[in-house]
Amino acid sequence: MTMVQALGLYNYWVVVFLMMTGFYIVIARRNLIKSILGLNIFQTSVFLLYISMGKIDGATAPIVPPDIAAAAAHHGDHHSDHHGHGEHAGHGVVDHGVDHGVDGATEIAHEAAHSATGYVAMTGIDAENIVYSNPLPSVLMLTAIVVGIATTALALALIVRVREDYGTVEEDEILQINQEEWAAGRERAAKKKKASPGVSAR
Amino acid sequence: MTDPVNLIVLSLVLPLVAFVMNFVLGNRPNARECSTVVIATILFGVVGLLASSVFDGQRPELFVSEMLPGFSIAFSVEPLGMIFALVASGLWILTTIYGAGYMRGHHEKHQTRFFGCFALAIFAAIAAAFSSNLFTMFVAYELMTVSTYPLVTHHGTAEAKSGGRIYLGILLSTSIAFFMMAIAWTWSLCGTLDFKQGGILNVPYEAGEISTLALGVLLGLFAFGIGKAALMPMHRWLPAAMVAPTPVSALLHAVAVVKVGVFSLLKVVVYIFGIDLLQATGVNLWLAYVAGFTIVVASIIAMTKDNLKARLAYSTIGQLAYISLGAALATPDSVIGGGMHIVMHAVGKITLFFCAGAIYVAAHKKNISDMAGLGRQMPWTFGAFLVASVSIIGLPPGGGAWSKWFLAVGTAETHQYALTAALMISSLLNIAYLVPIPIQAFLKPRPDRDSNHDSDHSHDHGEAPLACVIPLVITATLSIVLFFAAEPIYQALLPIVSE
Amino acid sequence: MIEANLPVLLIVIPMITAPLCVLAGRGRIAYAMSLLASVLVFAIAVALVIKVGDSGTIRYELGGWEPPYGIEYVVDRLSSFMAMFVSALGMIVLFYAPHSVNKEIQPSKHYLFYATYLLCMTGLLGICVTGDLFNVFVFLEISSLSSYALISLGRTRRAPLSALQYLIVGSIGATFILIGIGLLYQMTGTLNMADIASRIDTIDGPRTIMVAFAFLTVGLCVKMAVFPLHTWLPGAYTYAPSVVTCFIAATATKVSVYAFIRLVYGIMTPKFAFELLPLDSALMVFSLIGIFVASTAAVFQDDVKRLLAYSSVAQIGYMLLGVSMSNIDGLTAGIVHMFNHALIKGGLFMVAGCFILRLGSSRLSDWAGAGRTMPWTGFAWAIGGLGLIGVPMTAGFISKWLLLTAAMQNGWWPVAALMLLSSLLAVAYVWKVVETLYFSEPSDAVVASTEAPAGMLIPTYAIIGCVVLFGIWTTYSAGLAAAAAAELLGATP
Amino acid sequence: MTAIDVAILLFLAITAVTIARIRDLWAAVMFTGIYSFLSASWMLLLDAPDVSFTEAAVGAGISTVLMLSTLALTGTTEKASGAKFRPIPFMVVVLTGCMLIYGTLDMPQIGDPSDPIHIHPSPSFVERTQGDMHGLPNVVTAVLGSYRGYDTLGETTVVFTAGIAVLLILRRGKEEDSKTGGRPGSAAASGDNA
Repeated sequence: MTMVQALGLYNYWVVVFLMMTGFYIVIARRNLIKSILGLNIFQTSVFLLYISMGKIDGATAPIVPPDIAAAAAHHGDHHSDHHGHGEHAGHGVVDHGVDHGVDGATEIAHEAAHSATGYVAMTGIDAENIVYSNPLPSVLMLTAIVVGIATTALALALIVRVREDYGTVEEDEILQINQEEWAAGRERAAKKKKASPGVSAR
Repeated sequence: MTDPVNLIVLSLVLPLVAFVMNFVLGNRPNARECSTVVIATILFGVVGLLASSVFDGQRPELFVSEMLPGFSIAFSVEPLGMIFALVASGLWILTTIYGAGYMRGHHEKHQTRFFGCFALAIFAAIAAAFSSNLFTMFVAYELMTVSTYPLVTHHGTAEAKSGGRIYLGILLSTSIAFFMMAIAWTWSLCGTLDFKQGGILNVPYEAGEISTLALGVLLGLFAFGIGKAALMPMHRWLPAAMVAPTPVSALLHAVAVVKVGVFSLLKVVVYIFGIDLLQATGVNLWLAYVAGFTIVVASIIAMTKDNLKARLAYSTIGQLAYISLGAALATPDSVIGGGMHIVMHAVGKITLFFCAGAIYVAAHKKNISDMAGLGRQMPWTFGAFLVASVSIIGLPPGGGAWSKWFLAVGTAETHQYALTAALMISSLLNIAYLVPIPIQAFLKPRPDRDSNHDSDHSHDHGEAPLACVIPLVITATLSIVLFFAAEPIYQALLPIVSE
Repeated sequence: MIEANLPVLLIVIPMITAPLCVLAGRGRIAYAMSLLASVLVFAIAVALVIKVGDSGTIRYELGGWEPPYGIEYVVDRLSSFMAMFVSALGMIVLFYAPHSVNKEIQPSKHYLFYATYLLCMTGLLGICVTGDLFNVFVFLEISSLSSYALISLGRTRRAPLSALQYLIVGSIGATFILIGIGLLYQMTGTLNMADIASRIDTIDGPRTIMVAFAFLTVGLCVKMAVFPLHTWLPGAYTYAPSVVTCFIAATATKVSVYAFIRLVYGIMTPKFAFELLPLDSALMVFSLIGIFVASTAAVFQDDVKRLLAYSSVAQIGYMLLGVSMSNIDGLTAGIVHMFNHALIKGGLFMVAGCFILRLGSSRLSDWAGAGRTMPWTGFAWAIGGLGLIGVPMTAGFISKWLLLTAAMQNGWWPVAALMLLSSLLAVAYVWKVVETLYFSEPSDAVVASTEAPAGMLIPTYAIIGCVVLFGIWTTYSAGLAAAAAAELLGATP
Repeated sequence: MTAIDVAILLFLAITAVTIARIRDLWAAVMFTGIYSFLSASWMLLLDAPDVSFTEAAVGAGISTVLMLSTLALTGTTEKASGAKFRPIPFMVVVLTGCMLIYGTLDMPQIGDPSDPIHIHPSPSFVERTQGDMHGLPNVVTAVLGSYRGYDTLGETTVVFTAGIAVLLILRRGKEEDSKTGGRPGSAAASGDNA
């Protein structure tokens, strides 16, 4: 493995470290709230894993400048049948001049560049060569974030319940209480059996 | 209607009808038991009709369904199964009559459940008898185990519970761990489980897919997996099951359950291994010695038992081992001897159990040492006992003489003289543990029982109820008749060992 | 119109009915609505089974967006079979529910309870029919969150605790699954299962895909409660309300097994999964250890629900054994066992629910002699127990038999032998209960108890009857399973 | 890799480790909020503004509020034994981590436009939305609402489920109230916010 390759993966390794720290907190901590915190860290780190996949060097967020978008929409109304037969490398890259006349996307960009000259002039962005990062990881993670907070809310509600019932959120203490309860139950059952056989344990 | 295939259907359906009728007529005991007796009689007639065509050389087949791809529930009748079915259905009639007398004389509870399970067990026996492949046989075998469990634990006491636990534990464990394994192994070797004249395992053996040693292991899996054959050390369930009411012991532990075991073993030897294959490889001999060992040891243990039913139980273990020995020797004569012994022992042993029950109902005696002098009050019962003992021991004019003769011939043919000796010794032991019982009942005076305040009315009892005595007299007579009627049985069984 | 949209209706009906139940705000109305929804869903599932059997796999593009852009539902033989039995059990348990729910859950919560129940069903059914990997995650979370909530409703304070423990373990599992999905997505650029399957071989990055597979497997194993990741299950099953235990025990773990089957046979090829990664032998070892450990643990339990829970852990092992054989026979056995075990375990938990309703306890010592005062319930236990042991004429026998012969065909001698030995443990723990029911002296409470209400007994017997029915007649259990297995293996040779 | 990347990642790592070691739960919750903010910032750098804002609002905002209200009910310090080093979980984590690192070895380089996810499906979502969405500029919104709309429906269902679940868990019936003397009010209210 070359240095360059290693550099190309560094962020994943950091993310792995973060994930594992979160994972460790979940499984090693005996305090229930701490476990949930760990779960949060774990999940947030997974979000980072996804998001860093979507990044393209030198690209921008997948938000098409409004002018270009409007132009594309106009174009798309007429040429929607063009979609689906473009086959070229570098998606997310609106790559001018690869397949003139065949690729719908190129046409869009072309046309957009025409109609949005004002925008280009204003911002200095070369509309024909805007590179967008991949939007799909973002979409997935938006869902996952909401799922994560739902889980957290549910977990916290349960913790409140457990705290009311047991008076503690430390797992060791809870287990001890359960153990004592179990032992007491057994003793009671045994005593009852001795005292009056055939009487219900309830 | 007399088409053999229809007869198979009928003989399978009739016990189920009896099962249902039991619950329908549960509130009216007289009607309930009458219906069972009537159905049992019809069943015997049907099986008899079927037998006449089977002994003429027909092999009717009935395909029910393919339960799983490659594994079907199917029936085909061959002589060995035919004879077993005849015995089971015939004795069912007598046992029902006897059972009605016994259960009422004893004021047992849950009689409906009792007779219901009984019918189910008979169904399983018939299904096993007619099964045309190992899969069907296994299903019937397990159904038998499960349906007889409520019978064994009928009394619902702690004793019944532990007896039932041993019963179910050993029978289910052996069948699941060994029998099922053996069947699956056979299937993976042969690709079929159908019983075939001459066996099916010779094909993979000749193709080199199974070594001689492995063949021996497979035989062992079958022999011990069929726990109902009660080969030592898988015999413990049989004495444990004696907590059941006596009619159960009589039918199930002299006829249906144990005979399903040895019958299955015989069928596996004849139709799965094939006696030629066993003769050629010699892997069967160790099993013959296990059987021989069981015969002698069980007889010795029987002598030490004072409880009559326990003694009969160990006697049964020994007698079953005769049949297993017949299977294990795998010569034509020994297999026929084994097949005949199914009949002879069934008739003889059921008589003995009937007697034990009758004594218990009439005199409330379980232990042999208390039975001295009872013969004068119960002459029929003890007379029958003596006659049946003669047959079990294998003395003329009891039917057992023939089957033992063929088994002895089998041992001689294979030059296993040690086993011949084992047969002889066990016959002597049989005399020693069976004959003294009726002898002391007739000849010894009743002991003085001044200390026992119930002695007054215990002197007054006579025979057991008629419903108990008639069946046992019939079966005792049968065991004599069979001595003179052995030839048809021999002729009927001959086709299974000749190509 | 309706016919074309069946796959999505399967999910949408319970999903929409749940908020309606909440809006209704009354237990009775919510119950009626959820019952109606579950019957409809079952009818749809049956229609789907028939349709798939007639005309092959149904692909349904949600919103009209073609995959891999949009999400796709794929209903093939296996998923329609799964959807059918999940919805069937969901429906029958719902028929069974009212008496038990009235006793165990406060009336003010009933409408929320039924809404959550429907949501759980939505999630499980969603996993069965979706063809999109990320969608699986979303549905998995729906079913998981709702089951945490349902479990926490048990009467003792252990219930919320068990739910919380399940939540923590379950969320770790879900996060593992999310990581696995992410890695697969990264290597293939798509989330559609069929698309991933078609692109996965062209990628030269076996290490990443292997790790993705491993993470998905571990995550699913948590959900399946495979030994040693089963720790959440006994507590959850024991302390949940009876009705919840019936439903979850019968369906949830099986749906996870289904997801695993999809993963191995639909996304990865068994060749990749099992030859490159020695996962089959690892699964086999864990399955076998799990079978023995869990069965042994079951023998020593006094609480019947806990006993059954340990038995479930063991039974999952049998299913995985079948799945890891990676041939048609083994896979068929695994699928059939899912179905049969769902029936058996669902039935037994329903029986346990009947006893708990009348005796107020799930401890075996409190059930002593109850077989005499509650004969029908006791008899149902006996039959279901025989099914669990695998006695012929019950469904359990069919799956055991198929598994055994498949193992033999594979030449897995020791596995076959160990499998049979382990089922002896089942005899021990089932019969322990039977003996207590019939041979122990009844206590006063037991003597005073009466037979369970017909409203519970009838659904229980419907299931127990199926245990016997599918032990004799296997066209629609083993037959469908075999067709599904053949389709799975045929699609990815 | 820019300096700011390095700085954020470093801070993330430090925050995570601090959370693992700290025993004061108030502080841990605050650090979790910081962790979310840092992640959000990094997401912004990774061209994911939508996720970034959501994470900041949900992870650092709602989640922290929920945590704090829970803490108000349950107490704020972890037991001393809780924070000590545990070898078995550590081994599990190291093993899992090593496996993940091993898995990264075949991964495409970060930011490489020829990664599988950037070349498949073709045309990309960005291009497709141009035509399909009639001028909706934000591609993420477009995908969320249309192509993967059913995930979003599922997500809504998850939130709904959690809402009902919190109600189920925290609402006390009359009989239960008298038994345990629970305090449903504050916690239920905070739970409903989710």
